[in-house]
Amino acid sequence: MSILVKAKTRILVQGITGKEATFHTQRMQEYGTRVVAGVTPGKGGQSHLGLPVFNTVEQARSAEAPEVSVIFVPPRAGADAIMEAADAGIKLIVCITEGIPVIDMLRAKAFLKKTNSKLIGPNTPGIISPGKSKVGIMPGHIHIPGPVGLISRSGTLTYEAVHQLTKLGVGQSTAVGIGGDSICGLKFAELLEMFREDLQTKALILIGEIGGTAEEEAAGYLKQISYPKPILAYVAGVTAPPGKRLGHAGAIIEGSRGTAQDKTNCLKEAGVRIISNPARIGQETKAILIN
Amino acid sequence: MSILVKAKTRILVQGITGKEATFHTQRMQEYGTRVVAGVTPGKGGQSHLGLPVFNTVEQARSAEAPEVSVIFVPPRAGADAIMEAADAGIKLIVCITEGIPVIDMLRAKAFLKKTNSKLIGPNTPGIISPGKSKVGIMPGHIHIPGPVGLISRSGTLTYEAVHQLTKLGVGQSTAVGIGGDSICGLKFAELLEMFREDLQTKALILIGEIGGTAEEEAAGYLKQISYPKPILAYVAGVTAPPGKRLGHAGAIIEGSRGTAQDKTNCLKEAGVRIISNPARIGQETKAILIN
Amino acid sequence: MLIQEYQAKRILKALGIQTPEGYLAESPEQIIKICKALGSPAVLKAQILSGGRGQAGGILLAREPEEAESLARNLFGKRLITSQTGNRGLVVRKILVEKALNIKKECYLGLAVDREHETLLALVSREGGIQIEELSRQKPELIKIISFNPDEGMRPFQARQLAYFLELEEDLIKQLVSLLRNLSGFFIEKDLKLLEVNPLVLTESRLLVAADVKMEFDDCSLERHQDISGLLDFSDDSEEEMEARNFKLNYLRMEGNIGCLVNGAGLAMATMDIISHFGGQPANFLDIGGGVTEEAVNKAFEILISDDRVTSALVNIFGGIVRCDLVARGVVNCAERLGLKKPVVVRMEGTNVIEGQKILKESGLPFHLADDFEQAARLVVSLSGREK
Amino acid sequence: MLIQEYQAKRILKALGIQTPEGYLAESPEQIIKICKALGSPAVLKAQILSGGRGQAGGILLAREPEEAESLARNLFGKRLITSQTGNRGLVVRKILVEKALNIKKECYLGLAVDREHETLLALVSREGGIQIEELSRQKPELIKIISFNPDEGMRPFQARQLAYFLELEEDLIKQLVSLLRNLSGFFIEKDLKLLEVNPLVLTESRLLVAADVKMEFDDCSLERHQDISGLLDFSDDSEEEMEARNFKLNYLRMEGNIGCLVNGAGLAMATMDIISHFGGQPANFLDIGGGVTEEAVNKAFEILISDDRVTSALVNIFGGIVRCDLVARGVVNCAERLGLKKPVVVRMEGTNVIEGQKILKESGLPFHLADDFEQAARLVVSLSGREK
Repeated sequence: MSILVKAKTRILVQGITGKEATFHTQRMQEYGTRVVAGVTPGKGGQSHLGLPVFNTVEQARSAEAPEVSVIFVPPRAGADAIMEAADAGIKLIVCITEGIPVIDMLRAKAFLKKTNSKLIGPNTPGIISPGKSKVGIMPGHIHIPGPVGLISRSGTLTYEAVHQLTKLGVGQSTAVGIGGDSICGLKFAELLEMFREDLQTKALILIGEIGGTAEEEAAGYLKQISYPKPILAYVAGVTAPPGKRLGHAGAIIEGSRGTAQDKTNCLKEAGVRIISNPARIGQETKAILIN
Repeated sequence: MSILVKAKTRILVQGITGKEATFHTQRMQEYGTRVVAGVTPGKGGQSHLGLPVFNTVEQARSAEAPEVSVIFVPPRAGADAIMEAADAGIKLIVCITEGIPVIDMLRAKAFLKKTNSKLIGPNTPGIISPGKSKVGIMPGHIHIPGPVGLISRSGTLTYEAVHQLTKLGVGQSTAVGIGGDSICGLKFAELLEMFREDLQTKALILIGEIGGTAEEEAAGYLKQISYPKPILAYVAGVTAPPGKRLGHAGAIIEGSRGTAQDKTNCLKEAGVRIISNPARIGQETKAILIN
Repeated sequence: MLIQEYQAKRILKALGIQTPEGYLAESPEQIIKICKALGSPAVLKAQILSGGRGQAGGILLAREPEEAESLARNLFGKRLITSQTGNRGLVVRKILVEKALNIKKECYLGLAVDREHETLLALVSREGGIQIEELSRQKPELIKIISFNPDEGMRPFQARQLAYFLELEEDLIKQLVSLLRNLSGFFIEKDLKLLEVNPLVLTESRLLVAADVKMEFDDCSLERHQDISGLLDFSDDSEEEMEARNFKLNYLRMEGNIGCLVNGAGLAMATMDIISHFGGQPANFLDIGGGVTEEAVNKAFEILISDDRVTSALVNIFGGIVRCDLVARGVVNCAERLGLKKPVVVRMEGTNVIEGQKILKESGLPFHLADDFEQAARLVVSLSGREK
Repeated sequence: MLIQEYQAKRILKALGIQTPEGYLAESPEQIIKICKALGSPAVLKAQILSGGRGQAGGILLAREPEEAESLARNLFGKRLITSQTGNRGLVVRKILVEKALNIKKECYLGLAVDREHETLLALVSREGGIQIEELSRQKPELIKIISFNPDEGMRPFQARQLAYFLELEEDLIKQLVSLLRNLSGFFIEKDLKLLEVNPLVLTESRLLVAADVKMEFDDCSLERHQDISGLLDFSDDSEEEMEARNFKLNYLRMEGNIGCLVNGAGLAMATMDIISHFGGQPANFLDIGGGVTEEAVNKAFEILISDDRVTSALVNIFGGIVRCDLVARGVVNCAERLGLKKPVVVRMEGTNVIEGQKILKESGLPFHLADDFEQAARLVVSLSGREK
């Protein structure tokens, strides 16, 4: 099993002919991801990386029936690309694009509410179900299949966590980046719900960071239910100064809410095991799995 | 019983201090309708017709807990008044105002979809449950309580039908004007669904007119279910020339769709008894009730 | 409210959308000048508020300025009868003269209010210059429709969906996308009910040109668009229609001989229907509306009884907002002023009916008072002298 | 991106919203001239990009032009340390001089992005000139919040709800309603993240005046608002911060002594956290980002090792989009250029790690190569010489 993407999941790439998209589509293909088509307005009818290119997602959808779309368009076209995918009936949209204006994202999210589509990102490294499918820009080779599910707001920090796990021989079921922006799609709670049902997943790692309330919401969710699997969490930004932005638009501390301290307290109360040393994510997870 | 409004239903009047609103609020009060408050921006704190006036529906709602709001504001403020009522949690909104721009109504309807509020109108005479409550501008004295439910797109034509019934001693459970505009709230099908459950109602009269597809939709609804009560219908506009507007914005014939002929055919197929002489609405209904 | 083609084209031009080079003429003399300036061949387009002008001879091609002039001489003042005008047709008072286009391809582009889905829709077709209803029945595969709402407007991806559907060359797509978003923004901002570009022409020189345009605005919103309400053109209306409009009466001329004066559109239609039901023919639709004044009733009644075609008339009032006594006074005053030379049936019910009937009776005028709707209808038909 | 108060007030003025009469001064000489023109008393407001200026002595009342001048002499060039600036404070380079208002009542008005509900919100308070977070805890009954979305904008009824909540006299309501709709329209059109009018003052002469304004724009959308991006003011930034910005590096000065160079904001924060965890103190946050060039790495490394406070540095790279060899080349080039006088720990993983480590080793420079994250952190802390 695994969540969101499986070996056979059919993937569309929006903005496929761009430089970054080309590079990462090749990496996805090498990994074995089943990429079936691409979209670039104006390049419809061409072939790129052995894949058919379409002018619109709608056309790509009727020709190749992709289930998931991964978006690599420029920031100003990001929200429109998300809406286009949702409008065409793509059920899962993974938006890699970084720097989409906030108000554009508010519009896109309001649009998504009227559809059945789910969004991951934007500003996410994507999703990987190791050994099956990689839909995003993470380095595939550091992953191995196994029992740990990861949900993270950060890119490279997730790679670090996965790397620690893999070095200790602990594999991953699915690793999901929810993205570093202040307005994003699926968050911890929704994904925890999916991992809950996943037979392969035996333990979960949440990687949070300062700013926003995603971790607090996750804690709220966990307090309501009795979650059947152990959860560990690391929240980055204990040392961050208040009121300053640290790269992610989401990483702004708003008053006392949104601090790393607040987040770890909430999660701890909800029964989550807090990891304070980010170099021990792998070890602590392995210890939990053995017990 | 009856539908939508009962004797105890608490009524709010939006735009209460206007000339027409004042006149009709008095008539409603004389009829025994339980009007509890009014709204006119800028007149908050005043008293009008013995009723407290508020600046916003929200304020009126928290002070007087009205369940239904009847709107008498100028056309350009109509859509905003509907949205204000829905936003304040008013469950049933009856919009008497005529001449609201179509695009305003599209906005209001999209807004309503996000709430639990129902709309009757605009450009409707309103709703009356004879002997209990009159929420609108129809002449109350022509109505008597009884077993017939009416749903109509037309004002004076409904009065004519009610008058015929009353003269024959046949009373009405509830008479609802759905309004003559091209974009309106509840239509035949939703109201038929409500009348279906109403114990007082033994037979129904639908009064349609040319233009739009409300009658065709009603026929579609009736074909799907087995409606437990007899339904009669009269559709006005057999003699209307195509492509011309006859007063109601809704009364424009669009190609072959929307003609009186098309509507009566659809209704007939759905088991509705068609009345071709509008002076015989009362007699034909009485005959059905006796059988 | 419809506006004339030349007015709609001026609007498009102001929006930065290409229209054919052309000028408006109100006389044959202007035509020849314009044609010489434009160069030949030229197209003469009768400016009437109706579709189907082509089949009715309202759109003509002229190879030479002289030919244009002689064609125009015939066209000016002519009553064009199209599939939409009714038997009386519409008089041609203005002609739009345009340089003929070198057409490579024709498409259709329409924006409208979608009553059924309560949203706006945009429709494009790969064939243009056609009846779109016809095409949608016969070749639906040539048509693409998308929905958008007035708060959100047309999204860029929706404009792309439409643009790519038309299968034009890639270099025209951006132009088409911006044309679509431009028009949809205008549609919402100015409260249109219908906007059609038909055909949208791709010329041999690879330009996208709006060769014909139809724009209908929402009458209810004209008050907030002074620029649009200034375009109102009533020159096609009959004298009675103009008089009625001045008094805010909703009047429409029909082909029969029985005059009708009713309050409420539904009851007015039912009144026409029942007249037909008993073998009569209504001469008009006339809804005096809810906020009517005595003076307006007076004028409404004048329009009825001054109509030479009318052989009998029916006043049918169900008082609600409208009070019967007010209507009675208006009718009586008019009858006293003009005399009552035709049989008039009056039927009244509802608000202040007793006062109304009293006024009628006390006037001493020979009104035929009817007790109910059916009796009134039967009576006016029998009095019309043309019962089937 | 925040803009200065005087810039925000110019924008409000252009939107037709009343602001106090005032002028910007960049020298004490200008101050006296302005005060004479305005009349006394006047308010001097230090233009720095931070709240809490009042408590920090950045807002001063001057009864006479001469008093204003002497106050201004002290204020110009001063480092104001507010609750939001950190220890270094911000230098006052510009002073806004305004005519003092006759305040009858103060309110608060704010528009913001509501991350939690993924919509926009408008907030008004019956008290103004206050910390709104504080007030919302202590007297929530004085505050009203409504939500609106960018497609729909603020509805008239919502503006009325807010306006009536403030309990101002009826003649001010319309003004307030149009102010609210005006500001919310501007907020959406120009992609703001925050707009506060605090206080919104009702003067004795019954005018509504925006006495102080804060505007924050969305950095991600500046590209489409040339008028706004032209207002960028970097004069408060340190030299390193400016250099970093030029190379699109995300750099932030901290108080410690261990330099950090990391890719990715999350990993960079985790790197600071782990340094603290082992008793060290980070001198900075530095995320080189995903699209970094060799030249930018070179500059980033220069900023680190040129910082006099830095006693040891850590380069922590997890190659994904960023390739380890590119980072290694940037670091080596810089070290060769400037010399390596401080201990530098390098830890690399991920894309092209082998090539990267080879470059570091073959450079012959005395980098401390670490095998993993924890070892790297421990090492750089112990080398920093200030281990707890």
